[in-house]
Amino acid sequence: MSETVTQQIPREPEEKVAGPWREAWTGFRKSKAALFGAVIVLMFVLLAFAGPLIAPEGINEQDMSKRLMAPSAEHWFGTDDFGRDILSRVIHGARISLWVGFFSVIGSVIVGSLLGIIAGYYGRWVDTIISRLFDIMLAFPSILLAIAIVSVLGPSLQNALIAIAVINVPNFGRLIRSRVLSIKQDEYIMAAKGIGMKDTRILFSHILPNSMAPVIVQGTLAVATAILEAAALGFLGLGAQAPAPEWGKMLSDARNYLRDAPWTMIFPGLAIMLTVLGFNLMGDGLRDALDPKMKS
Amino acid sequence: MLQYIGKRLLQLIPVLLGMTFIVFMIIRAIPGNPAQVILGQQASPEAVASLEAKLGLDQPWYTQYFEFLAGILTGDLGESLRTRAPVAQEIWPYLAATIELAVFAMIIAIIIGVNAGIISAWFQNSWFDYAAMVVALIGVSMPIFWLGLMEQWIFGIELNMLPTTGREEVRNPVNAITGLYVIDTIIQGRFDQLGEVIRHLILPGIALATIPMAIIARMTRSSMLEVMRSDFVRTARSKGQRMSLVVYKHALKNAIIPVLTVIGLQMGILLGGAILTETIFGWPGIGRYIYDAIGFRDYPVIQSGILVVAFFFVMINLLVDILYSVVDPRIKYD
Amino acid sequence: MDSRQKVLGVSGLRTSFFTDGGVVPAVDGVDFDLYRGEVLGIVGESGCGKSVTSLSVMGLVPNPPGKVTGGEILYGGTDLLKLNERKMRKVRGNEIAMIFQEPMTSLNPLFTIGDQMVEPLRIHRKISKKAARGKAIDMLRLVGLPRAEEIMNEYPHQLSGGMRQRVMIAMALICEPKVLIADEPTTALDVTIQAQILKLMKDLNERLDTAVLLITHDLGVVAETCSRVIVMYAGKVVEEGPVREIFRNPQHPYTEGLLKSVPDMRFKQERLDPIPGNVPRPGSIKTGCRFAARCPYAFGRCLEDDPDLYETGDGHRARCFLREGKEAGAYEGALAEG
Amino acid sequence: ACSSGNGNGSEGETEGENAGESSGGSKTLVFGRGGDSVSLDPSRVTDGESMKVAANIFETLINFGEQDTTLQPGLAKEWEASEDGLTYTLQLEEGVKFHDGTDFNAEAVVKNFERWANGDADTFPYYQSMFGGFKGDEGHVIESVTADSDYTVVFQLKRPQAPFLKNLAMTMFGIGSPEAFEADSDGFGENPVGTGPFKFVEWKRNDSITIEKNEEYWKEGLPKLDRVVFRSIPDNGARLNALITGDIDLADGINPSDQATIGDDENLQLFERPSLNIGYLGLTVTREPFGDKLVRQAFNHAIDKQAIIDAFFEGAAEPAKNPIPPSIPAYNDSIEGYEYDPEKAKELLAEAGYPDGFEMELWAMPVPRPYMPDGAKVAEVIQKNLADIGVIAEIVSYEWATYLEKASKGEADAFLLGWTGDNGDADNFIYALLDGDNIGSNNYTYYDNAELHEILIQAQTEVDEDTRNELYAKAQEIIHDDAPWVPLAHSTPLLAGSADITGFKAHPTGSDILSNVDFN
Amino acid sequence: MKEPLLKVEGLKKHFPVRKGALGRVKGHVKAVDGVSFSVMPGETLGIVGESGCGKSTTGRLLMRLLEPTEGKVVFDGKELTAIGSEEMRKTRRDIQMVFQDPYASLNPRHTIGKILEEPLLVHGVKDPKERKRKVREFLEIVGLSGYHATRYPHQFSGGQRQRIGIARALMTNPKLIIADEPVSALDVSIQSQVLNLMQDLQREFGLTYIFISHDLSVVRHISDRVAVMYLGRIVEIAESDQLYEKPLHPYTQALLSAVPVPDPGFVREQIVLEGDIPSPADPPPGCPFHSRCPFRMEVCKSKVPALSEQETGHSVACHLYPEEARGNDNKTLVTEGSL
Ligand SMILES: Nc1ncnc2c1ncn2[C@@H]1O[C@H](COP(=O)(O)OP(=O)(O)OP(=O)(O)O)[C@@H](O)[C@H]1O
Ligand SMILES: Nc1ncnc2c1ncn2[C@@H]1O[C@H](COP(=O)(O)OP(=O)(O)OP(=O)(O)O)[C@@H](O)[C@H]1O
Ligand SMILES: [Mg+2]
Ligand SMILES: [Mg+2]
Ligand code: NI
Repeated sequence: MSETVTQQIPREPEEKVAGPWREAWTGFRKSKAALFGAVIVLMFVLLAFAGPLIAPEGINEQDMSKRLMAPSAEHWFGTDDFGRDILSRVIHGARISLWVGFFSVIGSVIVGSLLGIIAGYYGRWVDTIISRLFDIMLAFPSILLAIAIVSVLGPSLQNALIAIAVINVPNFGRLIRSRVLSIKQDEYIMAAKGIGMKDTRILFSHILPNSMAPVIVQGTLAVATAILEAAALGFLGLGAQAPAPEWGKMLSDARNYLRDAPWTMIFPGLAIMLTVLGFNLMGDGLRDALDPKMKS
Repeated sequence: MLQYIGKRLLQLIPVLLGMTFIVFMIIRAIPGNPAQVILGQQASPEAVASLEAKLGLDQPWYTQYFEFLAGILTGDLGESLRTRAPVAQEIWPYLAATIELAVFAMIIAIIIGVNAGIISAWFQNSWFDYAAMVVALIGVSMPIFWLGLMEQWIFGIELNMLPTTGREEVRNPVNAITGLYVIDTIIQGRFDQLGEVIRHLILPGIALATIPMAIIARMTRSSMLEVMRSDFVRTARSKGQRMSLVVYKHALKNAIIPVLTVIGLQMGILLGGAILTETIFGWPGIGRYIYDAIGFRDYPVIQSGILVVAFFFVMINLLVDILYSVVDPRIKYD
Repeated sequence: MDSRQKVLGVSGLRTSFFTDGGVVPAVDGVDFDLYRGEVLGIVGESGCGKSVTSLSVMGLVPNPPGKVTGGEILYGGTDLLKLNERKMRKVRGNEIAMIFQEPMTSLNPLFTIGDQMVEPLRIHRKISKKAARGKAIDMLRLVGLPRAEEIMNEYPHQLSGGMRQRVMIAMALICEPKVLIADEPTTALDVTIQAQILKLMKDLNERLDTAVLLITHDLGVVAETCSRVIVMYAGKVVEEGPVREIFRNPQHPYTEGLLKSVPDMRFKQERLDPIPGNVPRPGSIKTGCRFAARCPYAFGRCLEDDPDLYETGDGHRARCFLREGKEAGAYEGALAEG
Repeated sequence: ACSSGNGNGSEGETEGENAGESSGGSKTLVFGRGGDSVSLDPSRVTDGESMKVAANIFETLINFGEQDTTLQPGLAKEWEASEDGLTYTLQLEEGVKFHDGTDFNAEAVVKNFERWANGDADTFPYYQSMFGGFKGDEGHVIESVTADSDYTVVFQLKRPQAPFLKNLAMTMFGIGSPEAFEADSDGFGENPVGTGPFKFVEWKRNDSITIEKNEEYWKEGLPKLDRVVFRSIPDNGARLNALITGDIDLADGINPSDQATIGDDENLQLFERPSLNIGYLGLTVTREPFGDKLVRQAFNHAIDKQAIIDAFFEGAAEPAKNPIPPSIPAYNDSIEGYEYDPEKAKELLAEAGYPDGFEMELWAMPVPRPYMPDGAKVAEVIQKNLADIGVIAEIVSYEWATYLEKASKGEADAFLLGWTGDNGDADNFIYALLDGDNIGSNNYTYYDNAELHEILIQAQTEVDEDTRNELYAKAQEIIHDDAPWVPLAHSTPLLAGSADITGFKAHPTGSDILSNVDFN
Repeated sequence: MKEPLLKVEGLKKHFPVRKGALGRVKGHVKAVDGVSFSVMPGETLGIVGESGCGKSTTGRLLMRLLEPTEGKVVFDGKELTAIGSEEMRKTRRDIQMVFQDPYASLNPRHTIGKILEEPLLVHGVKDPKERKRKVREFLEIVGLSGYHATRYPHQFSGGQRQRIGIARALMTNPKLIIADEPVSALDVSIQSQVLNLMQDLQREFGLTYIFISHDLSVVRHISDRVAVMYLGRIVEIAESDQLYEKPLHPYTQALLSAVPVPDPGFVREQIVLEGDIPSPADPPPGCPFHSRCPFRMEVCKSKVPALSEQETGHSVACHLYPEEARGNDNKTLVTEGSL
């Protein structure tokens, strides 16, 4: 047999290098639901940025002659009790909700990760103290805690954001802590120690990057929750203040007109739901793409 | 087991202590003088000062804190600054109202959520699965106060089918014994009233049930999917067991464990987090009670209220842990 | 050879997984017969389709994403693939029973051993609970478990791996099935425990006259336990024959390579003789012989055509063009040439 | 339901009817309101919701008129004041019994006043503010209360107090059974015993309070109802809804915007509560630039009161020009209110040195109050008005308790607030809200005018009605000119009830006595 | 005589078992319970034993990835158990480890290049070009190509990953490689490739191996000397030919007889042990093997046999064999409860 094929290692065609992130993106792209979520989120982000350009009318143009008009060709979503165009306000509201959502989560992630890393990495009494603190915070009914915090700081959007960030800290802290604890056991950490790597370096080059996936997933889902919480605080009058077109506040204003002008309630509510849905879909998709093990 | 429970209860102490401390500090940081609030907008400064002294609010904070702690140890939650009634006595009806609502909501959530999750997992990728999961996703994305308003609008106003406020038909009031009206009416054989009580529970119950239901359904589904892939399910099937039995006997028992955790957590959240629902549906519950107390700076009520809610929260989680060991023989507590 | 009674006849079995990444033909035309009372081994490396073959026989291929797409599985004259779920249930556990690789996870952790033991009886036999329990206890004794009665009330986590695997075997045999499929029953166990279990299986096979389909990747296990062997590679049977034949006189280059690459404990080799390259993912090779890329004897045709299973001796067949129309003797010639 | 006997109503009504019948066809009125009572011992609390219930359990020595604050006989048939205004002699009704069966007499009245006079500021806060203090205090007005005979009570004052009789008419000074409060003074608020038309039955906290007919009531044929249930439904929308669905029969706190809905519904009727309040925008004179009268006047010109009333009181209010409502006799109607005139306002601002306006905080109440149904909305309109004259206002809100505390410390630039009169006396408005004595208390603007102070003090002891009115007319002029407030509106709080309610009269003080109410 | 490269004396690792709320220690898992051996430069010491007997723990103790409870490890004249952690870290360049699970031991988020560069970076190779060059070189040495450096671990098969793991161990030019079941997770046909590679590298770089495995065939193939562990102790240690041909310890005998041989004609006396391996948290007193031993004697139940040299280089810990320290004890076999 002269045409014998001998190969040491089969030469594979030089394929495109797909890193884990790229891989995740491919996985993400495959999920229709996740893409749909991303489209919704993107749409609201666009609305938030382009709001002033596309919103048919100014958000604070009071026109008492046009109060509580039903949806019509001129005012697609109708008008509110100041005669303001609800569509415009809903569009502008996107900015507020996304702002609160993003920044409160970023705040919780930063503080939570820091505490979580310290607890998970150093262990012992530091861990005990931090973990207890998390337990304590989690045992609070979170909305009550948020209300109390806003009461201390005074009701405003910014303070609502802080309150929401605070109540979500233990969630991230715990997540990171458990990730750190579990990654610490992974063999590649052993391997890194085995080659003589320093602890801090292991922390930053191995443990942290590998904890990021669940944090991103959790973070996306937390944006959804944060938007809901901000709306709830707004609804209770503890969030954004008039005349800001915050969706929760718009809903609380609409309560008085439930009977005569239900549109004042329907559209802001739908906006909240859609945004939150978008983030949830996206988070689910990210979870499946980044971290299929994390299902809870 | 008893020892384990005892130990868990001991562990609770630092958590609850930490909570009391945090609550104590936070509410005292809230600007606004309770004495002023109690006496109202039109009260004189002397009256305010005298009330402050009487309530001990002029004492340093640590004295107040330790008095509060000492009170708790003797089962004394203090007196409401506003109503002057002992909190321990005042709090129960509120708590009962919330418990009744939360339990009702949780029952709805569990029945629908668990079954939807099971069927979705069983017939993965079927239309039912898709539909159920879309509904569940919308469920977790729904602002419940909006849902509550929509319910009121549709069922209360447009269809006028169900009562939108309160717990009972006030013209035919329930004679409260336990404070849980469903039980009270049954004990007293007042089934006409029971019907009314349940009618009142429906709308707020649904509003409150939505999120846990959705979460439970999603959790059950993913947990079931995982279990269905497990070896022992394959073993059960290889014995020739019927699929329905495999699902409801072998798989469910295993899949339910993480769901229990979620149920416990959600139950805790319902107990403390029902403020919005309670506000919208005029439900005289504990969330509203504490929220109002924050408005009135009614320190003892806020402190004790949150403490009680947290206590329930932790107890429910303890109960869940105990349930684990009932379900799962591998878990031994010693 | 047909004088022996055939209990299971598999021919042209194809099972594929329809995944996001495309269709994976995990089992791609598998044929074999299982005769009464014999122990037939299936060997092959990880991912070659051994488990999927056995699951296909049981009708337990996870669906979605898996699906049996062709072939037939004859059991007592009926094609199992054509049975509906209800009828198939009557076969499972009753006529054909199965034990799995992982004794740790194959038992339901939340039910007692007793509950799980009596289940097949309660499903397939009209028998009282008490009688079923009695039978289960007998069965546990048969597989050599001490304290059978106590074990009935214990939970799986209270038993060691070896004991659990014994329970699995007892459970599989409780309805006296004609066929027992054992999918790597000892892989997860330590050698000393493996020896116990293999001995038990051999004993039972002789005593109960159950045909056993033993799946393993360990050639040693095959050599010690089976009477006939099937060698699988990338979803296909590449060689089939009596144990001695296959070990002494392998007809397929893969079998040959496999035998050469395993170290033998009895003596020290200077160097092993590995098969180069990697085990292909199923479906990754579309044309030609699946083994061609790693085969030292491969020639042009191997890369284009798919060889059949060629008879090379009494009950010995190999899927290699070198065996096409030739008797065993030709092989030596090829070797010499290569 | 319990309401009517005219059976075959619509589906929705049948519900209520069944419920009503099962409790024996008695006439139950369900009164929906925004909050729960704090205590049913009216002398101990200050909130309107407590008074609302207490007014039906307790009676006062002197009553207000049905819908005004004129003085009418109550438990006292007649009264007489001495020339010097220091002695009041009251003749009591005879044969009146408390709900616990004990007799009402002069002795009981004395015991009630002794209980209060021996209290302290936090147990009986109103006693202190109405009668100047407690026994032994320098400011205490009452020298003694004595029983001259079984049914004659004599009040001896230390100095004349013009609104003394009006004070006696306040619900807070309803006479309770001495037997009951002597037995358990603290528990009295949970188990009130009075002489009123209704007896206390049950209190489900934050939910409902039930009172039932006092069969022994001394006024013949009253009350007409068998039972009244006060239900708290915090949300205005939900309350209206409950009214429409028949869950409740009477609701207060009706949003002005729902007037039309109620008007259109033939099953409902609307009630107006005569106004005894003022809603205003306070300008803290200690904070720049509000120290400048011109700026304050500019604000008065800048704000479009009528638009606010049209939009957020739905017309159920009248624009205010004085700090007291017109129903008070001392009201000075000759004052010209500031016109809505942004141009004029701008001129004044320019004159004050702010041609380009300035930036400020505008505080809005977080909660609806009777004098202003929706502070935040009103603030939004004002914000817009101010923007028109170049003033950039940021709306700020705090939680109610914080709001009051911060405002009373003078931390607000401009703040929305209001006042509901307790006894219908001008003093209860002008002195309480705008006198320098009350800075740090209810004078949130820190406005202090010596001349005004003189006048107000003089009016407090002046017994002659006309002289007093003149003094207050002058006071209103001074206030008008100094403009520490932008008086916005005297609102007419709205109530609604089912159409078959008769005999309901909403009282300006908010304490509605339900003895005449009936269903037809 | 040559000095041993590694000398281990009385090494112990007891993991505390914590229970309850306060984490009180309720006992110890005696994972490694007094292990002594030495390794000569250039040789391969195989460690075999069943699951849970403490093989991996021993491996980790040697590198001080775990702190030993007791005992001494002397490497190249340096007492590792006595030096500070910073010095230990530096010493690690001389001792490297190859892990069992080729999937878990590579950080999934790093490219192969990065994974291989890391040891260089840690041990002070500052020049990136130099590092890249070395990575390429070692990739080729282990039979991969330079272009693989830009890929991620999940894009490789198990065998390839194990090659990467080996390359990583080689990067720092170590003297000793501890290989913890390096081929157990691999397919048979791949396993032989890796074994060959390891042998080639040993020759090329003059490496010393400690090769941990539960597969007796593999150990025999690659080792010069073999230690058999049971429940945290070494029960027998000898030259590999000696051990396989003439095992002394009853456990070794049973173990060897239990290994299936891929030769259908091969017949031998099988010793099938009864019962299961006891838990290291609750080991039997005396000789750890006595509960399953077909030859157990009274003394086995109470006295732990010490490892004693029977022939040159062949030591065994069993009361069946004379021990220098042992006096004139009764030597009769008690066959109570044999098979
Ligand atoms: N659920 C599944 N989804 C997708 N592919 C699957 C699934 N199960 C098996 N496969 C594929 O089928 C092929 C054959 O798998 P199978 O389990 O039969 O291998 P095996 O021979 O039993 O290997 P092992 O020795 O590892 O058990 C594998 O390559 C795998 O990729
Ligand atoms: N970190 C730890 N904490 C507690 N016990 C441990 C720990 N690591 C190992 N053990 C225990 O020590 C014993 C020995 O473990 P080790 O991993 O060394 O065994 P091994 O011989 O490598 O087994 P395998 O063949 O399964 O890898 C086991 O019983 C194990 O449960
Ligand atoms: Mg398999
Ligand atoms: Mg190991
Ligand atoms: Ni003065």
